Amino acid sequence: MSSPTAPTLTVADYPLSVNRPELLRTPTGKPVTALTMDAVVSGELTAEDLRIAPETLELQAQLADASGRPQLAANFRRAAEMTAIPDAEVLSMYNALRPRASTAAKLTAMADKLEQTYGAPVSAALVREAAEVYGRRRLLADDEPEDAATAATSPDAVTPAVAADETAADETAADETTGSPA
Amino acid sequence: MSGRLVVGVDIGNSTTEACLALVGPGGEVTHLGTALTRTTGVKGTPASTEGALTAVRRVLTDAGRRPGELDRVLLNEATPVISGLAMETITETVITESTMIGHNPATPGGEGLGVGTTVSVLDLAGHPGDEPAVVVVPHGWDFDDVAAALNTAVARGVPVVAAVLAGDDAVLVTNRLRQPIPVVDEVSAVEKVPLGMRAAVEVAAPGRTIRTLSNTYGIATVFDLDPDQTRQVSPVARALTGNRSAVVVRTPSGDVTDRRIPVGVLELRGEVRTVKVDVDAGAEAIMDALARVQPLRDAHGEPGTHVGGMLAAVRDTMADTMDDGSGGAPGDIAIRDVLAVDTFVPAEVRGGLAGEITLENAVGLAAMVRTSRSRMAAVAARVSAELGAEATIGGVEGEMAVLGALTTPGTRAPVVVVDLGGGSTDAASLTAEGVCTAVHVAGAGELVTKLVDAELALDDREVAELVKRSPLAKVESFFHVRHEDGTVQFFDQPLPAHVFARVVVLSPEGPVPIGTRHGLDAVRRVRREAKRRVFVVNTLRALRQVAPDGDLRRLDFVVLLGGSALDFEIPDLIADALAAHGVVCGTGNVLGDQGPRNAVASGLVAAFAQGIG
Amino acid sequence: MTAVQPLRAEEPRHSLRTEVLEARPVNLDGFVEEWPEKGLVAMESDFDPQPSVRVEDGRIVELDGRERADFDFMDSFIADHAIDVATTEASMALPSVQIARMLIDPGVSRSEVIAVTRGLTPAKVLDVVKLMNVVEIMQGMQKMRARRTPANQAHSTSARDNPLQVAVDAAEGALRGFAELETTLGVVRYAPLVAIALQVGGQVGRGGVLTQCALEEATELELGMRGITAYAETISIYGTESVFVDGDDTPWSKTFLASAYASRGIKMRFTSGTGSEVQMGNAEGRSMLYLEIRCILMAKGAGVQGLQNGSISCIGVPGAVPGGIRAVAAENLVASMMDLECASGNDQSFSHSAMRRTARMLPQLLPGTDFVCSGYSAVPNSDNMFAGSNFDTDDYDDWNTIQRDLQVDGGLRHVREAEIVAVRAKAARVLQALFDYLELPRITDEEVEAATYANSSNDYPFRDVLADLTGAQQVMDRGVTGLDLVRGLEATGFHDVAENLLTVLRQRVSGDLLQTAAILTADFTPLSAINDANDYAGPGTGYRLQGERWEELKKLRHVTSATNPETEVD
Amino acid sequence: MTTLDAPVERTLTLRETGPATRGTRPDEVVIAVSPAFGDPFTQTIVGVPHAEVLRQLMAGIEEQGVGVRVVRVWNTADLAAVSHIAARLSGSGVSVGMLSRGTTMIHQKDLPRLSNLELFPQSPLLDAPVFRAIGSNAAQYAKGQSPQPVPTRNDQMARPRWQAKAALLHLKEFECIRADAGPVELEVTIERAAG
Repeated sequence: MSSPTAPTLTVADYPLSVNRPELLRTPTGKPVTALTMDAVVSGELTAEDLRIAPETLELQAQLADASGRPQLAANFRRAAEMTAIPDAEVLSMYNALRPRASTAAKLTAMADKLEQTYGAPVSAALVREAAEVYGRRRLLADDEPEDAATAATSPDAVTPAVAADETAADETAADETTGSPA
Repeated sequence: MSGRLVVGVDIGNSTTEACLALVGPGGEVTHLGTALTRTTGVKGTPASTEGALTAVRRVLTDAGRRPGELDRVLLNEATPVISGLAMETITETVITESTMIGHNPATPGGEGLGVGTTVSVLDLAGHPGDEPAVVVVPHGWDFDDVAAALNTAVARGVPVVAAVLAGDDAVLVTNRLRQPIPVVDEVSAVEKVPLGMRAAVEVAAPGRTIRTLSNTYGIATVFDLDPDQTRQVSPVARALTGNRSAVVVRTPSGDVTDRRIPVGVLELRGEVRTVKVDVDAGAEAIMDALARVQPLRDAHGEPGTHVGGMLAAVRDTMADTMDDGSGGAPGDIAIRDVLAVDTFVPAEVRGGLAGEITLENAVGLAAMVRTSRSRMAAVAARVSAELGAEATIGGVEGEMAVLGALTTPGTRAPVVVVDLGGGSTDAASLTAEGVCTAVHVAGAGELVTKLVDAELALDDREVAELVKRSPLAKVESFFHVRHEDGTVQFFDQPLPAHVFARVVVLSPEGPVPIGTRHGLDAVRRVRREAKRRVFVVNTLRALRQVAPDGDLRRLDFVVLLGGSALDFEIPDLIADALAAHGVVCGTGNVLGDQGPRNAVASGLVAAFAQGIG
Repeated sequence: MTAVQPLRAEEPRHSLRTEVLEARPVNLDGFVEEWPEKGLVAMESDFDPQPSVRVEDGRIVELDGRERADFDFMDSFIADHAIDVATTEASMALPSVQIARMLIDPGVSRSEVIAVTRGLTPAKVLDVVKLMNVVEIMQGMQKMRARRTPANQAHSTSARDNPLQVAVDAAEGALRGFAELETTLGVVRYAPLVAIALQVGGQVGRGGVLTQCALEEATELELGMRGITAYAETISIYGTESVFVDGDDTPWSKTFLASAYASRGIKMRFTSGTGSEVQMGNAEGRSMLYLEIRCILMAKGAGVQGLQNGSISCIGVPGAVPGGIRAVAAENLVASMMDLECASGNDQSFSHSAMRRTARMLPQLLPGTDFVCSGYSAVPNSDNMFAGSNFDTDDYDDWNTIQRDLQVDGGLRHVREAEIVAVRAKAARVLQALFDYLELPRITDEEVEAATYANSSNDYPFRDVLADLTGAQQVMDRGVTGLDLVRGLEATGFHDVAENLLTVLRQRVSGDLLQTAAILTADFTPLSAINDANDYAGPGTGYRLQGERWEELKKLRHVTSATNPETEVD
Repeated sequence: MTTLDAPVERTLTLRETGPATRGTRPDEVVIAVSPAFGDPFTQTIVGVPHAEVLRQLMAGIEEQGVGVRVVRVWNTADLAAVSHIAARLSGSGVSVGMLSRGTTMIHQKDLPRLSNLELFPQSPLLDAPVFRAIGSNAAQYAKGQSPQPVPTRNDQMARPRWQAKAALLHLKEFECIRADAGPVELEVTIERAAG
């Protein structure tokens, strides 16, 4: 494991895979140099060994800071927190953040869980902020019944069908004369 | 632990199975697991080694063992068997001079019978007022204009008695006529309808079928035919039977013939005699001929015919497979069994004007070739080299299957097993005295798929395979289906839109729509008939060959094995047929938990243990 | 009634020249008049807001004329995440013309510009780029592009979702120079097989190529998590709140998703583009470019490293209004000004006119962008499941010639047929062996042969679709991962390909590809805006097409030899 | 000569007869048109007259022996919403919804609003025979039959030619929305143009 007081990196350390491989470990604690073909063939490696470790994301966040990209660094820090969350739960949390998918209480509970169960305060703050904005913009689950009949009187009713196709590969021609937007 | 770790490996036609066990010093067997993989190459040839290795490695991994711990790999003496399939259409319906339009448009118009002279709608204005007109309308005419033209003619005094349309407009036109007449539509080659000829158009009420034009004497009445002419039109009437609408035009030399297509001769060489039979004589004649020459030594098809080509191809494949590069003759490669099945294939009528479809007779043929030579020794050598454990030929397939089947709770010798496979159906019997006999007969799951595909005109082997494997249902709404047994199942979540109102196969991955206009009952009938004609017939054929004196009544227990024994209805179809002979029949449950799988592999282990004990 | 009446009114007589012009392909394109009130206008609209910002207590309380209480969620997100509160008032105080001049002034470095742009509001950014003509936009792009070395991205898809075609065309594309390969499906359930094919084919063509499969989020993320794909980009964002909501997302859900990808070590960029909001009827009366600028700032605020923009699938909308293609060039520039990687469009069928198609891409090709095309079709357009690209395989030689004519690097190169045939054959055999190893539906020798020499999906034998779909399901059920692919490649004797793929997977552990504009070179060195930062500072600086690379790009299919004019240079 | 040579011009009159109600006949299909259909727009994006569009849709339904009602949805120009509103008004639960530019959908009341039975998204590729086939299929669904889906066409070059015009038509149609008006029943009259 990299020590908690890892050196603060500078842009000269990038790429880490070339310049600082000794800092890189898998989530299972193996050094990156252990990821060899022999290890693959012998079955020593599992898919878990090919994931990124939270410590590595922190190193990359330092590089992003050092290159003047604070938002990118913040993204990496949220990501470091999220390495602990199982795949399926990550997806369900994402779905819960979609418009009108969750009540305020549900988002608050999700933020609490991020903070308490996963030790993810930065991500929790993002969820709390979403809950606040959704509340103001009427995008919480209670704000709008799903029922299509009432869609007739909602502002949502004057939206084109094309939006619905967004979930199929965004770039494929799903609507109208050509593709759905962007 | 002092036991010996052994693995039995059964290389079958389509799957390779392994059974891992610990055999104690006294021959007591502790089963550690089983595995299943796809057979690589033709069974019994060196190419099948890969699949065997995969199965062994898989069962070892699952049991947490390493190859180094293995004492022995036991392989079955697998005789290479290759089967081939062919389908020959043996009848053909030909319409000459456009005398008949026998297709069944979904929505004809009006009802009743109209008899008159054919006239193009373009010439209707000049049509004499005293002659009943059957109006023929080409492509591109709008329904409003057709109706207007007909109404105008009627107003002028022309007795318009019927119409024949190119487009799908019959109801639209009829709804706009002042006097209703029968109208047949969707006649794609309407320009070939002879004009100026006497013609009859008949449309029945919804849910009913025509009465006059499907009756020989009805046609004779309509056209004033003499007895000789009447004899000639009987195929016309037959072809129109069951239709809701029809058109018959009387032309000087028009005719409908239903002729047999010569598709070649099958030569069956038995131990004592050789018999030639025309394939177009049908399945019954072929199977009769086969019975006369039994046991079959070889079969040949007439060169240049489809059957000849099919049999030669099967033989060549085996020859290539058995060619070990030594330049030696590939042993005795002979067709050892043939199964012929009568079937019907929907085919477009030659000379038809509306893409008429008729069910033509066809014969489906499965042939099986075996060789006297096995190359299992080579497989064993390679398995041994790869795994670093001794590999031996532990027994003959049929005997091993019986031994494995006997691990089914409630069975004992004498017993007969029937292995329902993909290419062949195999039977083996073990008498109380320990004498074992085994036979292979041609035709199994793949032929069923082919019959389903052909008879439903799916032209999609994959859908046919699905139809074979799973029960059907009709999607009656987004929230419920009616199963083929009539029961209804409801769903909380709506079913996918693409299955709405369709007949579906309830595959493990969810409902799959069948691209056919047939109803659920028709699809089910085709499926069950195909299974009956292949598996029931073959089980009886195979059992007769192993039964004492060919008498099924002298069999006690029959255990069904193999992939097709997992089918949801084949075991029942067979059990029903055997019940008539007083035979107890059921699906095997190898080792008490493997179902009809893994019999040979388990049998190999059992045989090895008996050798020790 | 008088005598000779014409039977029908005669049409006015046309000149023969008009007839010739009418027959030109450009007249098959559609053009519309602007309608600024509804947002059907490229970038010059009286209905766009005026720039403004006000900071109180370290918080932006007014943005482009709107008070915080009235912020829609785009305003909120941009104010709280994208704009640098510390510098915004100073940056906003600079006259737009000064910022515009900084963009093209070789004496002002890229980082000096970024120091200003990080504090700009959407309306201010619009105000700046509105001052620039298309040549100035290109000058700006030349300096502001994040990565020094330009690159290109390809689509590799199949009208029949044939994995073999995807693999061999990916291999050929990689060999020709594409740094990234993207695929998508007609039948979505084919995705696992096609994604495997793209990954393996790409690594045969050139080790280190990055691949992605455009699908709905859950499947796309799952394939990425398993290491079957290497990056993702079809994460759409929109410039108005209503359209964003119609797309069933918000800036917060997309930001969360961005972190989810990073948490699995997967490179990712968002997608947006001019015209999407007006096409969906909810532009809220803003110009296309203004709304796109909001998207770009939202992406920056999310902390995603890059953006695919340049109108993308809505290119027909800006393409039909006056100045639309200038606006498209401007949106690419804005992405780069915001220090994001820019995959700059040119990836959708754009015009019937070859001249227009070419002119549309010059503002990206000439200055160079991080990916000149965010999807050059490496299959014939008839096989392009992204509904067709601006360029396809038919255009390879034209593209190479334009690179040579103008001495610019568009990321591709001419490759001799023998090499192409060899790499296609190898990719086909590798996929054949891998499918066998994974017990997936067999690829026959006949298919391998066809794939080696094929142009389009029509040149391949039909595959057993149902068996393929069953196989695809098994890939998901059995939990096949990138590691299994490596193992299979090694076991079937394709050690070099296995090694390539393992090296790409290993990159995930290092996270180097998560940094802005990262690609992998042929020797597997990550190249990003950190270690390959754009250092353009006027003539003679920055990326120059010269040396070995220039020699490579001098080659074409037919070049007469100077030594022996009776022969051609090989 | 056949009618192919000289397309007949027809006029379309759509008269509102009152609020649309839920049908009780199990053998009907409801066609719903969008706010600007017929007035102010008179043709699809590629110039198929609305009179002909409606005539062919209705003919396709009539040929199958199924009844038809036509309604106008006023408060939305979202195809899925238009179609789904119509499906809920339809006695059979099956509807055809269409926008003025020609984009068409077959819907069913039990489906989620954003799903459909068949969708014809590329309005520039829809001509009279396609509209006839759409009507025919909708009627067959209403009868509980399983029609083969109408083949959809695709043209990659529709984007450069039609995308912007589609957006323009869409915006214009939006201007005709009456947010507070419910769906209304229409009496359809299609007549040959004089002369």
